[in-house]
Amino acid sequence: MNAAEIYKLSRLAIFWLSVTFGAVWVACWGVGVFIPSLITGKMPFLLQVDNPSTTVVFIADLLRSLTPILSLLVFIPINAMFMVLFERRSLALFTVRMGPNRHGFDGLAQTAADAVKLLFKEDITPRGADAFMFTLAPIIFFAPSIFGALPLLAAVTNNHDLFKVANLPTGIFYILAAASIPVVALVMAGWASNNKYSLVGGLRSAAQAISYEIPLVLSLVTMCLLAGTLDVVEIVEQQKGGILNWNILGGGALSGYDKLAPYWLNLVDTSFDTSAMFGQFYPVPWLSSIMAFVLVICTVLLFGLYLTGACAEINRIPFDLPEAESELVSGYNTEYSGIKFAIFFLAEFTNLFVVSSIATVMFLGGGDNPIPKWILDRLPLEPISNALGSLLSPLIKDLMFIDPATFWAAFWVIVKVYSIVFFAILVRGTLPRFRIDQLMDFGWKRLIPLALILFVVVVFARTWVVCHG
Amino acid sequence: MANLLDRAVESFKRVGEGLKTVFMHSFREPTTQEYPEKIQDLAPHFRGRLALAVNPDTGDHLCISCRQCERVCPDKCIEITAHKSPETNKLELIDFKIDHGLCMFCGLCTEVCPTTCIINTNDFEMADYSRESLIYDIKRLTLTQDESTYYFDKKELPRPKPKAAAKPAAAAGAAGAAAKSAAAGGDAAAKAAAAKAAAAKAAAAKAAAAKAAAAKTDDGETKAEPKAESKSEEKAAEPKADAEAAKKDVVEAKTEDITAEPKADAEAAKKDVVEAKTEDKAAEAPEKDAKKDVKEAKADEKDPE
Amino acid sequence: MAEEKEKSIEKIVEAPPEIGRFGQFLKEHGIASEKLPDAAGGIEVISLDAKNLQSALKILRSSEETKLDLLITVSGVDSRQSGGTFDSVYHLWSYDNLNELVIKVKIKADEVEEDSLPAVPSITNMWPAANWHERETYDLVGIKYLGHPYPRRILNPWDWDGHPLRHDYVQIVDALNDKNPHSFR
Amino acid sequence: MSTEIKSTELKTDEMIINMGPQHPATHGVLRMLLTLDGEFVKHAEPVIGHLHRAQEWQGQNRTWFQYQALIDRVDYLSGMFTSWAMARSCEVLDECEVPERAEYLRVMVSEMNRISSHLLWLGTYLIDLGAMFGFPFYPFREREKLLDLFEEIAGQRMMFNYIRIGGVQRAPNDAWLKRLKAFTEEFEDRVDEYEAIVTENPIFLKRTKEIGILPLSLAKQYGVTGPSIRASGTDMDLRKTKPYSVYPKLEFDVHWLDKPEGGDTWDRYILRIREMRESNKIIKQCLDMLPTEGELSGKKQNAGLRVKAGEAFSSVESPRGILGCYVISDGKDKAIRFRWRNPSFCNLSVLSELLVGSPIADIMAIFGSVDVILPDVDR
Repeated sequence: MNAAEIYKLSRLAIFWLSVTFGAVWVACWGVGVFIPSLITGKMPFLLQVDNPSTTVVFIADLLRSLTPILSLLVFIPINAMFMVLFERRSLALFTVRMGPNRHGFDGLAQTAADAVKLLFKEDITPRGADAFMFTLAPIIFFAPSIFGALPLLAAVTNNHDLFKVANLPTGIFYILAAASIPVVALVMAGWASNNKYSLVGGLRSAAQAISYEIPLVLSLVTMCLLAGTLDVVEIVEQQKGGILNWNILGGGALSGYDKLAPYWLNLVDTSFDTSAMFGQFYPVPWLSSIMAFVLVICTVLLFGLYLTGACAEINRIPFDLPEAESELVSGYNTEYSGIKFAIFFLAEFTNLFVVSSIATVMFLGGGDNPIPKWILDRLPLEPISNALGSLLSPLIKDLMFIDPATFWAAFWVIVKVYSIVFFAILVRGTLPRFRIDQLMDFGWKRLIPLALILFVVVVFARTWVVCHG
Repeated sequence: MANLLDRAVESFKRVGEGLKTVFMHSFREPTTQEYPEKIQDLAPHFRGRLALAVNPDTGDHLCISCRQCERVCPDKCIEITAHKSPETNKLELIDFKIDHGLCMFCGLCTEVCPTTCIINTNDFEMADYSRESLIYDIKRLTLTQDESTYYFDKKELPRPKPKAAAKPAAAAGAAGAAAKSAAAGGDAAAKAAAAKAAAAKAAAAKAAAAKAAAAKTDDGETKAEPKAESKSEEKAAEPKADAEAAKKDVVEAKTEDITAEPKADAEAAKKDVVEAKTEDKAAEAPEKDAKKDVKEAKADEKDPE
Repeated sequence: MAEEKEKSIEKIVEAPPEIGRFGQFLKEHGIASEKLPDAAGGIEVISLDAKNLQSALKILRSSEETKLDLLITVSGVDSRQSGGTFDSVYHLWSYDNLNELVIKVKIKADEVEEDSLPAVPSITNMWPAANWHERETYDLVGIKYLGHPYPRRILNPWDWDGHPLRHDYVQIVDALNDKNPHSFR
Repeated sequence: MSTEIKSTELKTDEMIINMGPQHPATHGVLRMLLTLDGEFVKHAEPVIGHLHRAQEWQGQNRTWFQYQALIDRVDYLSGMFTSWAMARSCEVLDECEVPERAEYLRVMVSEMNRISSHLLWLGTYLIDLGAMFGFPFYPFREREKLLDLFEEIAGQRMMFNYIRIGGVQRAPNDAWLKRLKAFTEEFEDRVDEYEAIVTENPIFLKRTKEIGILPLSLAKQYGVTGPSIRASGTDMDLRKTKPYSVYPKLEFDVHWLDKPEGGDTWDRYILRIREMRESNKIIKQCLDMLPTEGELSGKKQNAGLRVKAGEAFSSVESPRGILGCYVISDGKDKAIRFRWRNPSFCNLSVLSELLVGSPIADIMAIFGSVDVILPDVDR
C-alpha cells in the first residue's frame, strides 16, 4: 500500500490550492473591494467620505471591472504551475515512482524552478524563421485561454457580483469561439519555425482541430438544448440540487428517484405522495420513465464525447499528434525555447483546465454540491455556518467577499475540474497515440455520427421528460 | 451495426481494463529509491572505482610492481612506475597511476593481480571537474587498512601472508594508511578515503614519486627527498637510457620511447612474478607460442585422434 | 604436443582433403571447387573461383537438395600473411534444414595491381542481404564487389583513408594515446 | 483496417526529410533518409555508422583475454549473447569442454538477458507508439530487478564479462538463486499485467495490425532472423533447430506464427511476449537442474589465454536473431580476424523495403517492431 505517496500528493494539492486561492482572493479583494472602498470613502473604521468626486468613482469602477481579468491573470500561471506538478506526481504514482520531490516541500517549488530556468534560457529564433510570426504564435496561443475563460468565472463563483463581467446570453458559444483560436497559432508556429517537423505538426493540428471541433460542439449544443439556454450561468443555476440534477444524468431526468430511497428506508416520517411527485416529472408514466433512462445514457455518452473531443482539441494523449514526440520530435514547438516555449507550455495546461471547467459547468453542475438537497437539509449545517458567519462578520462587514455560497461553489468546481484532470492524466499514462489517418477516421466516421444520433435522441426523449423541474 | 456496437463495447472494456491496471498501480509502493539519501548496498563483486589494497593485517602495501595489470588493461589506463632497488635487487613501487577517465571497469586487472592488491571498490561516485583529476595517483588509490579489511572480508578474498621483510615499496602505502580513518567500514569508509585522497592530491602529485622511492620510514621522508630528485635528474640527463638501462635500473615515468618500455617491463615483471610464486604464465607465453607455425596448429586441430 | 603437431602435418601431406558433400554437388553441376581444411566444428569449407561464384550460389540456393537460402554473412579476410590472399568468405545456411556451408573466394594478393582493390563479383542481385555485408567488407577490408549497386563505405565516414581491418593498416591518429597532440581525447 | 490512401491524382513535390540521427525515437543514432510523398514514404534509406567503434578491429588488436571484456559492448542489451557467441567459437577451436554447471549457468543468465532485452524493447516500443509515461515504466521495473541480479553475479549491470572462453566467471550463491526464483515466480503475473494494458488495447491494435508486413520470402532474402522472421512463418530458432549447450535437456516451446504472407508488427510484438514467458520457464528449469557443485570453467582465465589455430563460426539465438561470431586464429595471443554476424545489422537492412508506402507515423511502429539496437548494427 502506497499510502505515503498518496498522502503527500493530497497534502501538496491542498497546500498549493490554498496558496493559489489565497493569492487570487488577495488580488481580487484588494483591487475589487479594498481600494475602491478606500478611495470612495466607504471603508469601515477608516476615513469616511460622503460625496466622492466622479473621477474617483470612475477609477473605483474601473478597478472593479478589472477584477475578473486580474483574477485570471493571477490564477492561471499559479494554477498551471500546480497542474504541471500535479500531473508529474500523479504519473509518478501510476508508474510506481516518487516523482519530483526534491525542490522545496515535497517538490512544491519544482515547477517554479523549471519556469525560472525556462525564463533564463536563451531565446532562439532559428535561421530562416519568420521572426514576427514566430514571436506572435505563442501569444495568440495563450491569449484566448484567458479571455475565453471569462464567462465561466461567474458560472463557477455562483454568479458573484464582482465576476459578472460578461454574462452573455450566448456564453458557451463565446467560449467555444475563443477556444478555437489557438489552432491558428499552432499552424503559425509550425510554419514560422522553418522546420519540416514543425510544419507537419502545425498542419496536423489544424486538421485535427477542425475534425474534432464538430463532435465537441455538437455535444455541447445538445446540452444547451437540454438546458434550453446558452447562458452558462443559467445552465449552472438549473443544475443545482444534488447529483441527480446534473446534466450528465439527463439534467434532472432522474430527480424523482432519489426521493424514493428515504421513503422506502422510512427516513421520512410524513406520508409521501409518489404519484404526485412522479407526475410532476414524468407526464406519461411508463414511457417517460424509459425516456428518462434513455436520456441518462445519451448524456453520459455525450459527456464521453465531449471529453474525447476536448482531449483532441487540446492535443493531449491519445490525440497529441501535433507534438508526437516519437514521430515529429516535438511538432510545432520543436524550435521554441526559453520564454516562448514556457508560454506554450503554460497555455497547454491552461487549456486543459479551461476545457475541464467547461465540462464541469456543462455536465457536472458547476459549483453544485453532489449531495442531494434533501440530505443537506437534514444535516445540522445551519448552526455551524451561522457560528462561523458571526465570528467572521466583523471582519468582512461591508466588504462581503467570501460568502459561503461563492466559496463552496469554487471549492466544488476545483474538485470536479481536478477529477477530470486526473482522469486525463490517467489516460495519458495508459493509452498509446493514434495515427493521424486513424484519428480522422475516428473523428469523422465514429464521433460525428454518434454525436448526431445522440442529438436526435435527446431532442426526442426530452419531450417526454420534464427536465430541470 | 451490431458488430460495430460489439466492437465498441469490447474496445471500451479493454481500455477500461488498461486504465484500471494503471490506476491500481498507484497503490503500490514505489520501486525507485531516493538516491543520495539511500545508497543501495552494492554486491561485493560490483566493479566500481579501482583501488590498491594494503595487507589488512600488517598494513603493508600489496603491490609488487609486477605490471600484470598494466599489460592486461585493454584501455592502457594503468601506468606503473617502479625501479629495481640496488640493494635488494627487487622492484620497488614508485608511483601507480590509473586514469579513471579511460577505465572501462572491466575488472581484468583485478583478475590478474597475483597479490589481490588492485581491487574494484564499491564506490561509483567519481564525478569530477576535469579529466586530469580523474587520473588517480598512488596516494588516492591506496586504501587504508580499515577499508582493505572491509573489502577483503566483503569479497571473501584470502588474506595475504605478511611479507618476510617490510619492503620499501610498501612505504607509500603505509604513508597513505597511516592517516587513520575513523569510519568503521562500508560505503562510509570508501567515501572517507575518497575525501582524504582529494585533500592529499596536491601534495601527492608533487612528491609521490620521490617519497615512495626514498621513504623507508615515515620520518625518513624529508631527508630522502632531495636524493630522489637528484637521482631522477641524473636519469633525465642520460638520453641513452633506453630498454637496456631501464631493465637494470629505475624505470622512470617516461615521456618518450614508450615502445621500448613494455619489453623491459615484461622481463622485470617475469622475475618478480616467479618470485611471488604465482601461477600466471602470461609473460612467457607469447615468445613460446610465436614460434609455432599456424599450419601446425591447424593440423593439430584436424587430428582425428 | 609438438610431436602430435608434426604427425598432423604429415597427415595433411598424405591425405589432401577429399571432396565434400557440397563439393560433389557442385561438381555434378559442372562447377569446380576445392575443399579446404575444415573450419572447426566440422563445417564444410570450399574454395571457389571468383568467376564461378554466381552460378554456384544460384544452384546451391535454389536446389531442393541443398537449399542454402540463408546468407549469414559475407566477410572479408586479409590473409596475406598466411596464404597471400584476400578472402571473401560466405557463410551459407538453410532456413529449412541443417545444411551449412562456407565458401571462400580467394584473390591472390600478387595479382592485385598497385593502387587497386581485389575484386569479387557481387551477389547482391541474389541476396539483398549481401548489400550491406559487401559494403562493410569493402569499407573495412577493401575488397571491391563488382556489380554492387551502391559501392560506398558504410560504417566509416565517406572520406576515411584506408581499410582498417587490413593487417598493414596504420591508424593515422592514435586515439588512445593521450600524449599524441592530435588524439581524440 | 489500415487505410491505403495513395495520392495519385494530385501531384505534389516530394519532401526529403532526415529522421535522425538526433531523433527521439531512433533508439540511438540511426539516420533515415526519407523521401516523402505527402505523409507517405516513397523511399527510405537507413544510414548507419554513427556509432562505429571498430569492434572487429579491436578483436585483431587485443588479446583474447582483453577482447572478452570488450564484446559485451557490441550489443549492450544482450551482452551475455555476444560473450556466448565468442566463447562458443573459441571453444570449438580449442576443443575445450565446458563443464555442465557452467552450461546451465550460461543458459540461465542468457535467458535472463533475453527477458531483460525484450522488456526494454517492450517499454521503448510503447514509447514509440506514443504511450509516453505510464506503461513503459512497468517493464523497466522488472528489468531493473534482473539488472540487480546481473550486478551481483557479473559485477556490472550491462557490461557483464561473465561468460568466458571455457566456462563462466563466477558461481552464484544461494541468496542470488533465491532472488532469481522469486523473480521467476512473480514474472508471469507481471506479463499478464502488461498484456492487460497493451495486447488488446484498441488503439494499440489499430497502430500495429496490418502494418509493416514482412513476407517470408522477403525476410529470407534479407537474412532476417529471430522473432521477426518467426512472426512471418518459420520456426527457426537455433535453440531448437541447431541445439547447443544444455537446451536439448530443457523443455520449452518455440513460438512462431504460420503466416507466409507476412507477419505484421503486432505479430512480432506478441511473439516477444510469448518468448519472455518461455524464457521464464527455462530459467525455472535451470534453477532446478543446476548442479550445486562442479567446475566453472574448462579453461584457465588469465592474461595468457589463447586458443588454437584455425577458424570457426558459431552462433547463438540472441533476442534479436542469430548472433554469430567468426573467428580466425593463428594460435598467437591475438586473433587474425573477428567477424560478427549481428542480427540487428541484417534485420535493419530490410527496413528500406518495409517502410515504403507507409505513412510517417508508422515508421516508428515498424522500425521499433524489428527491434534494432544501434550499437549492434554499427559495432
